Amino acid sequence: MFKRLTQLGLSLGLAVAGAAVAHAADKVSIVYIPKNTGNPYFDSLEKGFQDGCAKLGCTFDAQAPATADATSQIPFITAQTQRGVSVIAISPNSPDALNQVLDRARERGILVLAVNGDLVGNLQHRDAGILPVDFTKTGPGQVELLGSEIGYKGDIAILSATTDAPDQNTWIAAMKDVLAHNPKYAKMKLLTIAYGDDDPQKSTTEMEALIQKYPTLKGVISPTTVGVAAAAQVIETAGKAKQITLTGLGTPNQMRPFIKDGTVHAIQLWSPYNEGLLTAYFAVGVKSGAIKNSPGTTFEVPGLGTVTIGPDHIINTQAELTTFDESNIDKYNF
Amino acid sequence: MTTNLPPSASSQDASKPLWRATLMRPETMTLVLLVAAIIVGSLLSRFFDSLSFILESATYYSEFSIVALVLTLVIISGEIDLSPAAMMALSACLFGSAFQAGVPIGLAMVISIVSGVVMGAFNGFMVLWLRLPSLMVTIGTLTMYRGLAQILAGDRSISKFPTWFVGVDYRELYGVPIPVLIFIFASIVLAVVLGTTILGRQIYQIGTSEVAARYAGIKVRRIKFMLFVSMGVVSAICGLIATSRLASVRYDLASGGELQMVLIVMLGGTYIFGGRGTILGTFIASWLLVIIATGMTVADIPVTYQLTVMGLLLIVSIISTNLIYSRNQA
Amino acid sequence: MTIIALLRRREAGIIVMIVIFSLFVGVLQPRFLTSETLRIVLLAVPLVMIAAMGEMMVIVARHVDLSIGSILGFSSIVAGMLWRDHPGLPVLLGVVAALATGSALGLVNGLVVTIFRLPSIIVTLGTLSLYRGLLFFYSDSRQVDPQYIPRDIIGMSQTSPIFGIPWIIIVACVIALATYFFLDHTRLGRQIYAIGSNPTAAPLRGIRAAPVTILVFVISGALAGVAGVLYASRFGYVNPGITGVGFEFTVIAPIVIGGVSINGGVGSVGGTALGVLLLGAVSVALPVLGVSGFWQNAIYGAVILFALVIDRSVRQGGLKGLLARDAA
Amino acid sequence: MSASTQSIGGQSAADRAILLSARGITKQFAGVEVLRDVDLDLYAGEIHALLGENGAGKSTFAKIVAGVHRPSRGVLLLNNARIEVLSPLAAQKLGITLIHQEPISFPDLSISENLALGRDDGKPLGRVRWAELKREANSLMAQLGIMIDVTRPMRGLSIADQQMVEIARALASESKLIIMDEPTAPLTPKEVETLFGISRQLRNEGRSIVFISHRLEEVRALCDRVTIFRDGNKIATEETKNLTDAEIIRLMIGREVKGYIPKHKTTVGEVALAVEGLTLPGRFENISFEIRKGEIVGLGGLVGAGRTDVARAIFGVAPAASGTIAVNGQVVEIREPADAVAQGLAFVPEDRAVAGIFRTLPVSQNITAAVPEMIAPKGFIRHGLERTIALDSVKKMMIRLVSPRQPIGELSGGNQQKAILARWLLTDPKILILDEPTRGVDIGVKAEFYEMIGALAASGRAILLISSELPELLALSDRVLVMSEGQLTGDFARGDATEESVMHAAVPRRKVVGDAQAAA
Repeated sequence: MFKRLTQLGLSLGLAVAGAAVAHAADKVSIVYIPKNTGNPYFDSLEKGFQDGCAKLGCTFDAQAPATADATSQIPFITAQTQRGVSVIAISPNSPDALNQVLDRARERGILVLAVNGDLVGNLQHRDAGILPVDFTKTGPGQVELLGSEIGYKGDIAILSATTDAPDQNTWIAAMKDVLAHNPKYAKMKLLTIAYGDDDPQKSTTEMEALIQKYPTLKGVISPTTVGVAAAAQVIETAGKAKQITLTGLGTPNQMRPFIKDGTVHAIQLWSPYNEGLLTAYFAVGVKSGAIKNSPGTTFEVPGLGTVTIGPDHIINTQAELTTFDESNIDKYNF
Repeated sequence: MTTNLPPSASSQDASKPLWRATLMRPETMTLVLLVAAIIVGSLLSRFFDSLSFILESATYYSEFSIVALVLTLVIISGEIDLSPAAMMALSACLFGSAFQAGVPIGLAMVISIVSGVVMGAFNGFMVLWLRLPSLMVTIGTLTMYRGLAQILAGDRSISKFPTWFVGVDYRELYGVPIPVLIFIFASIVLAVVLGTTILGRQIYQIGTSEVAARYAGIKVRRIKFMLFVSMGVVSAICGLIATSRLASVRYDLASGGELQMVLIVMLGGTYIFGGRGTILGTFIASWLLVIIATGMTVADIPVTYQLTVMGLLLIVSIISTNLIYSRNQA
Repeated sequence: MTIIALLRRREAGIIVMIVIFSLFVGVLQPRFLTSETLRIVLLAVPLVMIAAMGEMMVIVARHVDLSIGSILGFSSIVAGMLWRDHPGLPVLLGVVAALATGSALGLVNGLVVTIFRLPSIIVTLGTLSLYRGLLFFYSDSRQVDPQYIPRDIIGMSQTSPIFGIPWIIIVACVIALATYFFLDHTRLGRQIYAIGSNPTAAPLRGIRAAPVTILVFVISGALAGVAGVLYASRFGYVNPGITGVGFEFTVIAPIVIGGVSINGGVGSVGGTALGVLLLGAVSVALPVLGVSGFWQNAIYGAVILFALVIDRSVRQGGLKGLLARDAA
Repeated sequence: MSASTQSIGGQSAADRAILLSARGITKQFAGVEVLRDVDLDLYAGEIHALLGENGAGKSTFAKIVAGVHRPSRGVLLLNNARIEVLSPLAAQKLGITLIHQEPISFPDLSISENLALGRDDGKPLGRVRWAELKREANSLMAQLGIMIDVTRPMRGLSIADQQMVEIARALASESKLIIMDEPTAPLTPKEVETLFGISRQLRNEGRSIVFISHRLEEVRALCDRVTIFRDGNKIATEETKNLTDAEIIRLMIGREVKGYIPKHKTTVGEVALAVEGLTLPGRFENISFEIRKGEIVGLGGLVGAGRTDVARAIFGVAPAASGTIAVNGQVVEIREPADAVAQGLAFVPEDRAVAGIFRTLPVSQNITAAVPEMIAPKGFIRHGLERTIALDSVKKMMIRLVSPRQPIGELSGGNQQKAILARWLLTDPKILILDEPTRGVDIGVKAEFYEMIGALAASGRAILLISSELPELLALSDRVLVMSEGQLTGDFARGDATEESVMHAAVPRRKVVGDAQAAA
């Protein structure tokens, strides 16, 4: 009895999904699920999606959970699967917890894309990963920026997000590597890595502790938007801008006051807007059959030029990090 | 001054027609809400009317719903336990860490359930032997258990469990996912316990007047202790279900779940001051929550509305339950 | 039982604990015992201190307000959005708006609790979620970026009117002193204690419990609103999903350790303030010691439980009485 | 009787200024009239006793005057001006103070603050002047002859001390009318004498005192006039000296006393319950006694003497720290009531509303609460069986109700008490402890209880009867034990127990008994 009802429901759901797919030729529907709501970074990313879809004629919607815990995205994926959208783009909160629910979406013919962060260790559960830059270059890029500001000499520390964040760990590993092996950075000494959990309060106390514990501290890299903002605030409050140089990954809007008042000289990031834009182009292309989702394929995105699908279906929006300083920061609004 | 009514004054009350007595029950209100939610849900989104979808969505809430069933008994007995979500996290993290450390998975499961017993017993000890209010105790232990899970597992997520363990929510029997089946089964068992056994009867009596229950020779402390331990065990089991469903575990498992569990119980018409409430109410309320949450999600209603609706529902349900019961008592 | 006698004077006990703890940390990490640490601790506590003053009144009146984290978030967003969307208006208007928002939300708590005679812990658990939801709704889930927070507000954490003490510390001290005066030296303040000590008898002494209880919730909300402004000052931006989340435990833990009884009627401003300082020192010391921040939650939980047990044993006349059989 | 009493009491009614008049005061609770058309005049400068049985309406009347309750009908006149007493605070402002039967205390606040609370009508943000409070409190306590640190919290004070604080509060209030609802119950004779002295002094200052008490000798010693209530009606107001005790009692209960308690025949068997050296520090010390099968042992004493504590210790509610309890010659360990029930004990508690009934649950559940195995032979409750058992008890005990499904809270006190007794009879107890079994029970039903208690003893059960009503205690008991300040101070055989001998044993020994007699 139940089974028959279930089948009935299933066929109904499929019929609806089928209808949606049938329309896909002229109207692809994309839904984006960011880590959590209220995060300005993702607001900017969504903007890229919207503009892309405006040009391409796809429909776009973003659905964010309230909190960034591991399970909070699951009901959203299921619901969108049920709605029969054609593309689910997601910035995963957990690299492990989503496998099954994403597989189920893919079984229904939905294109699943990891955006901004990948399902590290579970790459087979998504169709492609759209990452802003080549993450192997992020770490060295940050070290170079800080080095150039402190004359490649002095004690430095890293203020990261969580110990378990895969991207952070990739970057930090690359930083350690380049600090150890590149003679250019031989006089820069990494003292410690602190974790602020992407929580303003905790990042603040961790940063204060760094300053206090290491009087010789000359530079701090904080490759996380929450961390770098908190660290800048601490430096400003403590009046230590002359002694300690801060850099990291931060959004222009978040960092603008600090860069303008000289607390921070430069930060880096990529364009989240471009991530959204690229994902929209890629998704519509794959759905319409114009782009073959296999490594080595190239395609054009207006404004971004030619993009190549890399190994493991990873696509980068840009080659290098963008550096924001006093000269250019007012050109960006995200 | 005592305000006892002579028998004659209350005769209308006792002879109130059955339909009115039934209508005035909080559970009826919950059922009406459920029907309304289904109708509204269907109107809001054409994607809503699929049973398999609803059942699949129900698995996401089944762990909280199962715990809410036991929590119903705890609240009827006049206590409360706000720590089950944290107990789920700590026991699941223990399970994950043990498994990762090479402990056979069966033994790891036993460890997690034993940890549930220990945590529940600790709550019970603090409340029953040290005579501290359960609300404050479990607010303390909810923070502490969650913190211990964090210390134990850090912020990494533990995964790579064997395939047979993973994905309990995708195993079905008669088209119904296993966690939902467990929930239905647990509802029936607990409804029988609460409604037809002496234990159930005594839980109501304790909740109505703990002192009178003790004077009547009911082993109040033993029953309450058992309830607290059951909370621990059931939380541990639900922690395992969640781990299986997510194929991984992290310290933030089920975070904020205490609010949802209390919400389910309150929504089901259980009286916050104890002595009244039914498993049926909690059962209906569980489905109501599933329908509301999935209905809103599938209709693309932003999460901000969902938080608002949940909070509002909690407050409205305690107010109305309270009004219904205080009117009946007048 | 000299220990018990000492603990009776909870303030003395906490001072001893602060000294012992500081010395302990100082031995492990000599750099901890500097004026710089003092500055960091003092900068870290005003937020908690101010909210704790309101929450303490609520607890003295035998209630609890779990929604202050959401109220703090809401107030700071309201202020932040005012600053962002109407840059021409005076900065002070944002502060007033935060106060008004906090008071209004506190008023709702108070009204629901008193009119329907419901346990405040459940009601505020509901409004904790409700207010957070409304806050997302009101802010359109957008954070207020640092560039929109007025410099005067940011400056409160940095500039000082006197002796190099930053404004936020002065604000916290003034509020603590005002609370002390209010609770200990006005009739209304004493009525709060009376209500918490014996709620049923209060009306027989002509104390109108309902309005006083509502007032207490309003004060708690208003102070959470002030804390919201200080949040913007200290962290430089406000985010609907982050600001104030989990703040209730950060506030309740030092209150209970400060000797405020959750059974109502007992508690002092001094004890609460010292409790805030102690836990503030702990939270600053953990990263200095290199202890993972993961310990913080467990420590807070243990502190709440420990304070409950101490409170009970003091009432029972020593630890011996603690396990004595129920005489109910 | 002192001279001053006579001189003031001796004036004729016409000369006296009337302080307060009640006209047609009626009060209903949930549709039941508990006070009916009461007219009463209080003179300025008199001490006026209100007498009546429990539930006669005297406390309700007092509470209406003091603004705790509002009358359903009727008016109050103060100095011939109509007043509306809307709240206790309003009463205070009109100069009316009520000292409650159970002292009101804010345990966490200091004595001085308890004295001050509610007496000021200043602004809410007005300052509390601590030094002034302390000075005032010290002088008040000195007036009452009590040496105590007024800055200590109320928590931990004895009931008597709390009562004295209440009295001090009334003194300080400058009230024209002070109503004392059974103020002497917890007090020692010496404290009673202090209170009386102060009361007379207040009267001489022209203030009025309403004195509610059950103790006729106190009324006689102190009061100028008495008003007697019965069943919510005012029966009579008379000068005290014009009434004999017998007349007062007749007016209170509406018929002659003699013969209303049935004679009880005793056939005493073996020892059923033996208590040896039972001690709970601070409550009672070294209590030893035994009860035989078929015997009713009465336990008398003043309120707070430790009688209930002993009963609760025997039943395991709050077990004793040391000493033994033997049932049928076997020493047993009773750690909680469940153990006591297993040993064949039963306990009808004094505080029925809290410790007896499950107010919102059906009568049937209340009756079967102690016998789960009887209604659920295989673990599952058989509702038919439960109903049969409950109805059987209802019939046997003549419990008046509409349906066994009715919540027990809807029954009258007497019927509730019958249901509690029925609950225990289902367990077939060998030993029954009855703590004030007839409190709050109508006179007519009381007689039924007396018969039942007699019958229970006759069927070979051992009964420990705690009662504050001396006639009841004396008439029912085969033996009367008396407690005072936690000690057993008297053990009288049926013939030797008289009101005088029992009261003599009940009055604390350390105090000079002569004081109390001299006062009377």
